[in-house]
Amino acid sequence: MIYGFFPGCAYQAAAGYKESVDAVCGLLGIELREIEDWNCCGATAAFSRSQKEALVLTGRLFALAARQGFEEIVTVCNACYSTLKKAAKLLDGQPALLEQVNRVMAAEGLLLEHPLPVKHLLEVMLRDRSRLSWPRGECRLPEQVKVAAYYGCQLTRPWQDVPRALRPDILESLLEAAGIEAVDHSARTLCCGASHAVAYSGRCQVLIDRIINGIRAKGGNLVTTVCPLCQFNLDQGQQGRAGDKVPVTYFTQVLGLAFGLPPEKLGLKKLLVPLKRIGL
Amino acid sequence: MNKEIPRIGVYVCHCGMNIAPRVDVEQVAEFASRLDHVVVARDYKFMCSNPGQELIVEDIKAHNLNRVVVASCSPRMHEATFRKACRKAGLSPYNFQMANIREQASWVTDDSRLATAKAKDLVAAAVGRVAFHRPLQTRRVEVNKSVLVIGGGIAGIQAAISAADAGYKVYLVEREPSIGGHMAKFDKTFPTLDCAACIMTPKMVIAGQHENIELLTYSEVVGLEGFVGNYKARILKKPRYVDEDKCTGCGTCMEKCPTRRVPSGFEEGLAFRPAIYSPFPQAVPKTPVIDAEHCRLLAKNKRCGVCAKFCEADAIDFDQKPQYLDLTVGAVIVATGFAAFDPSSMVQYGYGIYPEVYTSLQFERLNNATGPTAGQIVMKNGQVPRKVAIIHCVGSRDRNHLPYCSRVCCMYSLKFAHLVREKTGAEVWSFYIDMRSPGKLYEEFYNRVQAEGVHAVRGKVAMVTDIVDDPGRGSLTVVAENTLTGRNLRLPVDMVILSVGLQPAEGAGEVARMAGISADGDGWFTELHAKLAPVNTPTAGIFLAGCCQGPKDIPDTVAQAMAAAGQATALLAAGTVETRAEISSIDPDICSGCKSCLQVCPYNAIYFDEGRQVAVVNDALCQGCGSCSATCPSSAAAVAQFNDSQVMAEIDAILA
Amino acid sequence: METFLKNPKGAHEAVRDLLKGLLENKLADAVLVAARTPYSQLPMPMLIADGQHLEKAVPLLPVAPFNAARQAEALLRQDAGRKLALVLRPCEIRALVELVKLNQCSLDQALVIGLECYGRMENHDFLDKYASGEGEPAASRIDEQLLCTACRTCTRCVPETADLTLATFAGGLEKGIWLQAKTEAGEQVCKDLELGHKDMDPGHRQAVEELKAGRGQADRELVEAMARAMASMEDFQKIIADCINCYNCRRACPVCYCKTCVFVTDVFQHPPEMIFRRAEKRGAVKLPTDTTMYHLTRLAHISHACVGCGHCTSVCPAGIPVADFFKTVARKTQELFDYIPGRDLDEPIPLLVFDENEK
Amino acid sequence: MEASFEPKIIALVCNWCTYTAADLAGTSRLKYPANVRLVRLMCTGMIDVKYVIKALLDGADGVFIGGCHPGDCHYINGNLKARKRIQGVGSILESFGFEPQRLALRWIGASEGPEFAHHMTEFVNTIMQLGPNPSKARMIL
Repeated sequence: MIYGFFPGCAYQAAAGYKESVDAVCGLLGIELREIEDWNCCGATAAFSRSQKEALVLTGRLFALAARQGFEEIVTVCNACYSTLKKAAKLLDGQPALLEQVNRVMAAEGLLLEHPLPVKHLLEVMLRDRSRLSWPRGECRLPEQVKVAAYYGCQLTRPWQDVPRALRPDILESLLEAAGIEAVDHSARTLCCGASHAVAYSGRCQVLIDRIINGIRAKGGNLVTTVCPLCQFNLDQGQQGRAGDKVPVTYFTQVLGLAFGLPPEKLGLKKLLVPLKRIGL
Repeated sequence: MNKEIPRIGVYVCHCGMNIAPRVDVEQVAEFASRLDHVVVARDYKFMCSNPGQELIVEDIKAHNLNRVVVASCSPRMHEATFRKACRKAGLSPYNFQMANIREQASWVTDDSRLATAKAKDLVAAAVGRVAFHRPLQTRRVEVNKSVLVIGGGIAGIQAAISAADAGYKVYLVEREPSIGGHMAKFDKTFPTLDCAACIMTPKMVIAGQHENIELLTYSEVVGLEGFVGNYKARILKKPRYVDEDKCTGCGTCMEKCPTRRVPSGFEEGLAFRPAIYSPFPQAVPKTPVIDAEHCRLLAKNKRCGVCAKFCEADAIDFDQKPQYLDLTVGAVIVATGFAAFDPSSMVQYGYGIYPEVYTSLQFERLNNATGPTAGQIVMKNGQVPRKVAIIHCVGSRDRNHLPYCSRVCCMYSLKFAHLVREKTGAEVWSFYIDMRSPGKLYEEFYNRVQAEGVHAVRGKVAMVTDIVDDPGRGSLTVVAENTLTGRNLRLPVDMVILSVGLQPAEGAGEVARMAGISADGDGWFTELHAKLAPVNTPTAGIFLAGCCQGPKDIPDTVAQAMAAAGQATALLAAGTVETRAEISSIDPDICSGCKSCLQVCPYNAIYFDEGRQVAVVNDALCQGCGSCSATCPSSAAAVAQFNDSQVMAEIDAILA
Repeated sequence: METFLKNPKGAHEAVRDLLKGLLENKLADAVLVAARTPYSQLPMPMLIADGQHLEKAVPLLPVAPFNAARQAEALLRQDAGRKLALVLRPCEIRALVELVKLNQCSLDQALVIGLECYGRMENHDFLDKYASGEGEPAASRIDEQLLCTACRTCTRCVPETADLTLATFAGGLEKGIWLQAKTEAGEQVCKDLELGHKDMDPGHRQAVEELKAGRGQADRELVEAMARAMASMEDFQKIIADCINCYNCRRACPVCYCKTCVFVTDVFQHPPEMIFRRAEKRGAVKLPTDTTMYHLTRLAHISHACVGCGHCTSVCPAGIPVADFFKTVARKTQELFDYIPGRDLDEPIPLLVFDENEK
Repeated sequence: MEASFEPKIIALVCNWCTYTAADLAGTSRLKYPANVRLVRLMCTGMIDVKYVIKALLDGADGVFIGGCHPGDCHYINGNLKARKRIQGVGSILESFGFEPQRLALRWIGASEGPEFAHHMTEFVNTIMQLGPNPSKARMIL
């Protein structure tokens, strides 16, 4: 199946995200077709500068996607997801704003009638599972690997409609579909401080340790994330860590392993906390 | 056609400063004096006062008035008052009409010119209409000398006892196997800390043994119709599968029942019960019930019947069927109580996720000598908590859940705080939005609990999590902001108690529909008047007691229950009620016998006289809704006080 | 079943044979049919018990001073222990059905014989044209322009609920008339009278369609014109300007079933001061009052049940086209309530049924 | 002297819900246009079509009908009967040039004081825009 894909800026550089996404999507028969000529979504920064500018950045993405015949936009990054959702909500509710945005985009000959639905790849996989070529075989992930799903804060708050926002379980459901029984823990949506990682690394450390401890306390020995920022922050944030480190992966990497894809195709080498800690 | 020429007196009330400054009452009175048939028109400071009423009485005599109009407040306020005055002067109370120039003019209009103009119109309307009023005949009908009480909580029990003590037959209907309601689950009661069981159990026993009270437990009201003094109620008795007359309440069946692990509703899921059970030791009646859903024989129809084998009284009866009882009662007291808010929807507090997060009702059971821990405040692992957090207003004062204050959670939370301190010596942290302790000895209780070293933090808790920074110091962390210090707080605790809010009981809406009473936006039943008729409903003969009317603590509930019983018994004591005068009648000379009115009458209050081929109103059943009059093209059917001439005269006068 | 009732003298004779047959075979104790009195040019509803008198029966003449439903109702008000055969026009049958719904009478003792109706002329037109009875039209179709407006624009000219139908539109009227049995009762009668089956004239259906089509066109034009003519209260007042509150229209109306109209009860016998007040308010008031009120109220009361017979217009001494504005309004109300009067005894009267989910 | 148009509105309301709501609006001192004249009836189910017709013929600029929400009728279903009757008379008046907006039917429950004030304001505004009842100026026969 073909989806309108918005990679976002962090995607390319993210440790093995692209590789694993490509590998898994290839297997499942998902074609992520990049929205041509896409631009940065502006993330939270743009909105804190000027709402109008931020809405033009995002509005342009919607307009492009629509013109290229897509009915929804698929992302792989919480920040993009959150930003686009926020924009969509604002533009849907207020014709005046939409009007403003269109006036700017007119220069480019772009017109936005209404924002498109925004989905995370995770949601799409879950929703369209029956229509994908989902592998039949049993899970190849070794017994000893105890996966903990980590959502971060922006996938479920504040603009989103993921059920049980503070303790979601859609990622757990997806993992279950791949034969992985995720550990039940309470750190799922705790903020990892990514956006302040540079300015206040000290404060972030506390948050990161809290998340890792919370996961370890429930027997988790592998974190899986759905966002480049979360992954990077949790991964590198453990470098100074005294106690046991826990590898931090992308959900597509874990799915890949479960589906029995060759590890080298999943970019696992790029992880800072190496997987061999848990015998992988 | 008007034979007698109307002689109308008009009285415009200042209502102190409520009407007068905004509406130019002198001008209105002067205007009224020029209206057709108006003989005298005056304005006066307080028409409802004694001198005000005397004014009317004297004028009626002096000017031999045969119609009276008072322009003041809403007829829902003082119509009765002025009708009495008319009657006192020998004038039919129905030759009276009120113009509502306060609620509908002075209070809702800024511009006094417009307010005055409106007042004039409303007075003209009343004058125009009253000319067509006629003296009405009413009959007195017998009041059935029994009361139906719906709901067997403390409110229902108290109301039943009070009415029964007054010597009237009472039917007390409770849908659970035993009466007692929520209060039966409590341990101590604020602010006096006397034990709930000690004050509740005797009441239950009295209700159970009172010769005037017929207990109908495990039963529900499924139909209610009729009118004041004469209600017909249909009760569904659910099959107990145990013969109440034979059962001795020995309890052997419960010990022997092989099905043992059914979560106990009474214990709020903290304990299990057998399939045949009596919810709690002091249950009234003691007769257990078989829960057909979990009974091996009834549900899975396995070969079992152990209870029957061991029952010496031979009281088990698997063939019991639902029974319907039809009662006739003079009055109904609705006491359907409340339901505790279910906090599972507030994921951030982890109820149902973390074993050491309890609801207030669970904590009551934890405290209760007959509860799952025999009154020990211990965690699931049997250990005594060292640090306990109590979160107020869970679900309450929250736009996403219950917008209103539960009125009790501050006080019972303080009670919990005290009990924890007293029984365990544990550190107690109470998180509140505002501390509300309005009531006799409540503030004192608050001070006392503070003195006991309870930490009260002003701030709504953000979340409860099992992620702890120091595992040694408690299995849960409460994350909150202390809004007085502005500091964030990560408090490690062993146990969290959620002080949940109150909402209307399940099925309250159904009861409201059956009884023809209304509920407010939150589902609480609406009283006739917030201040002056707090236990009455718009439907005569139906009264409210307890939380069904709004969140209440026990003292208020009991007080209201007694008040409701008082109102009900007063009605019964009167022996008869005056029939409604404002009912429909059908002029046989005009009726064409088309039977349309029979089709639209919601009370089957119209029958067809085959001999004369005309429809006839049964004035005992007619409620005066006017479905028939509006349907009858020849206006053969007309509701007294609301017939075509009267209503159209009103419209005519407004537009004149 | 269908059959052709032959009689060399033509349709009317054939109908008389049928009715005679009903009486002789005790299938009916009496017949209600339009017939001439010894003195009248206009056929009056006549209750005929003795076959002898049937020679005066002329149900097919294009004139009718009454909507005979009211006379039928009078005879069927309660069980008189007699069986009655009625020869009625479609609009009369429709009215009768409405009256049954309103508990005014019952059809238990009735055999309804409907006739496919070419329409009627206004009484005076008929009398002017055929005063002498000379050249009186046979049962067959006459020039539409001679008909009253109601009939000229009537598309429900075929009986819908009759036991037997006299299929005038099938033609061959000079040699007799076609008869159709539409109900079990009707079939039974045909059996009892041993009328053999004969396949319906193939031209019949087309004749019906054509007639309806033409009338439909006229109907649409009338309603559109009328809607324009009464687009405002002022316009409407011009239309009813000459009304003298005689209430003939409601007396002639077959569905205005009230024993006493509310407009002649105390409700509208206003005390004088009230009338003075109105004069003082508007400067002047026409007497009797409430003329507009009367017409609007009547519309509100029974426009949903209007069967379009047009007798209200025919009896109006002021020549007000009552039927036309009734038709125009009824079009809307009947559509609103999705109600077709006189179509079906089991179709409930709109204002008496309601439920929570109605919009 | 064509002063600013002060419409006159007849409101036929039921005693149990809308009249009570009106009282509540009063006790809560909620302000709404003074153009409304309430006629208190026991139930909207007793509203005869004559009342509506008369009000409009006698020059009311609008007729507002207020009753209990469906299901809440004090007399079980009077409001449902009213709804149907009002639809009928509405469509008739419309054929004579009365704008349908001049006749409004709204459900306002006993506890809905603010809603009552809101509906009154809204209705009066609608009438303001429509202007005076066309029949008002003319002599009505």
